[in-house]
Amino acid sequence: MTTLYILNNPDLFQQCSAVLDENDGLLLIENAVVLAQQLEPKTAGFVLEEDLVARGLDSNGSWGNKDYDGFVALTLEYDKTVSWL
Amino acid sequence: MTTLYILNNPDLFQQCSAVLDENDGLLLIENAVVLAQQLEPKTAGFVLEEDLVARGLDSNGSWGNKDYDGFVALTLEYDKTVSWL
Amino acid sequence: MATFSLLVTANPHSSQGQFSAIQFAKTLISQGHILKRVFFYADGVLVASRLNCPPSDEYNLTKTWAKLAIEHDFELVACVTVAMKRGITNAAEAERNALTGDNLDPAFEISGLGQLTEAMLESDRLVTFG
Amino acid sequence: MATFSLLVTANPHSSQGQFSAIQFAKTLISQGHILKRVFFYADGVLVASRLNCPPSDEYNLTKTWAKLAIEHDFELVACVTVAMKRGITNAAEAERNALTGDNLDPAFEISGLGQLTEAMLESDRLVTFG
Amino acid sequence: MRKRLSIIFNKAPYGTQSGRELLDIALMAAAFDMDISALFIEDGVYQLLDNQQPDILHMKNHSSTFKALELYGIETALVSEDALIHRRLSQSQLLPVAQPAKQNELQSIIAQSDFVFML
Amino acid sequence: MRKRLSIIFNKAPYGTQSGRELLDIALMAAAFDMDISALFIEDGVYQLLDNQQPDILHMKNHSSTFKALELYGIETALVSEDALIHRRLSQSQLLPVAQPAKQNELQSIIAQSDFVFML
Repeated sequence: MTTLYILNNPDLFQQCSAVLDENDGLLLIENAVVLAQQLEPKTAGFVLEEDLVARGLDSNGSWGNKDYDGFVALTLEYDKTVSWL
Repeated sequence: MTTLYILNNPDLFQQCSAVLDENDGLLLIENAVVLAQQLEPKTAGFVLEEDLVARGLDSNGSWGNKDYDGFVALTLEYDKTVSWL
Repeated sequence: MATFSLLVTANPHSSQGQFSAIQFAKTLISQGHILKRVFFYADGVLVASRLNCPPSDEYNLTKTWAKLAIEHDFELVACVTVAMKRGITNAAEAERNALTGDNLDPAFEISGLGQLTEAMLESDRLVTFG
Repeated sequence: MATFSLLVTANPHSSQGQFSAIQFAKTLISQGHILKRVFFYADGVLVASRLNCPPSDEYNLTKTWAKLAIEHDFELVACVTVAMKRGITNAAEAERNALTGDNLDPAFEISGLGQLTEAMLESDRLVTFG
Repeated sequence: MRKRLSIIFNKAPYGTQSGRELLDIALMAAAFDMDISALFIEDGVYQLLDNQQPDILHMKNHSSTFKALELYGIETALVSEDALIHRRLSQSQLLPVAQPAKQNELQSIIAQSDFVFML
Repeated sequence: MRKRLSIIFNKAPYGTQSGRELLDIALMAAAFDMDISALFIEDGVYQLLDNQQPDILHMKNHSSTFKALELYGIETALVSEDALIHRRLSQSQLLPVAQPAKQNELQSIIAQSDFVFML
């Protein structure tokens, strides 16, 4: 089954990345959106647009921007979600 | 002035270490006591004994064990304390 | 059309998770999906207090959940064990535990962890906000 | 002999900081030092609710602070702004904000951030537990 | 078909309540006859240390519940070998309730799960 | 002698309330005529980004208060150069309220402080 990981804490990026399989996706939300300027995704990588805008940030382009409509759609495209806390 | 840094979150060890001066001390408490088995202190390093015992842990010997009496005494030996959060 | 339930463990007062959960809930409903239940656990239950009183120019998460749940007919359930520990209680639990007062917002109910398990089994997706 | 004050920002329900602060307070008192004030800020104010109801075989942090403060004559002060936001209120603030109920434990008082500043200026050491 | 649930422990005990509150979810789901795996990774491996004594700080010891996982119907309990090595811990220091597992075994369990919880 | 207080911001805004609640401490202490320094390090540098719009998520924008630091009597505001470089941020993306500072300048301010708060 494919998994969408949802990460909100930038300090846990390494931990979360360590369990990502190649067919899994990673969505950055809340304070973790700052990573979209600093790093490249290992697998399919997304970033929540509203959380970027709230902080005055842009993505670096290698993460796919998703708004909340896209966020809901992503949770249905993957078989399940894991919120990495 | 000398500073005693108090660290309770193991994820913030690198951050906290980056501001330590050579005359400063670092006391590991709560979940940060796990670091006393894994790392060497850069400057004077202490670990709270009750928090080790609570978790079934020992120090590796390069951190000075302090019980709560020693913790209170340390806060008076240094000019101030900074709880790194 | 899919059925969602949410597990919300985020502290409403010091983190963003409850804001995110509300936005996610509104969006899925606007897309025509169904929201069955929002289950509050850990610090998430703190949102169920009717005494929460943010400054008047700020978003009131408790009232926002309540309004949304009534409009769209979904359940707001706080786990009883972690709620009682955190000082969130209805009148019945207060009496049983000899507490002087209660603070559960009427839009929320207090129930057991079984309500989370049931939500898992009866929804197409369970999304956690912590 | 030194005078201490403590700043406690730790969530009493999901972290260890309040346990640590109590142990530190007991120890400094047992050494003959003076504890002037414990100031609760951020999620630390959640400990001031008299409705907190942990399982009966577990430590009740609210009652432990209350007992310690009465025995050793120090102040337990919760910051009013962050307390109201977090649903911690006394009867007077509840009435002023049209809230139906109150939950402040009588051993605690609600006051402004100035009480923290004063504690800083009038103590030899301020130690934070977050 | 029975639904599969994984619970991931990634934090040391007592500094946060997450271990204990996750355990309660696992026990409840077991009572609903789900197929449950408990996975201990990163600092979560410290949850399994033998000889915990949080009572000296007036905190409730929940580690005894880990000893009863099987009794509660939780048959899969895995601890990350990598996490143990990185923390210089040996299996002998832990409660004998979890099997050592490599990273790909842990990933495989997560991949096969219908639900995964962390806290 | 005036007491010196440093407030250290080390987290991005909105994901936690720490930035805002720290700011309230700084403003109160300024009213008591303390000598206050605001230090922005690690992800705390994001607190200073221009053009924040948290209102789209119904969160209160506290960044305007940073613009008024000097007005409130907080004369020292320093942002870590290392933190900006590591995050590929330039000074021009920030509100013009903090001076760039090297690690040893930040350490020196902390060393000279009577009190230091984080949250």
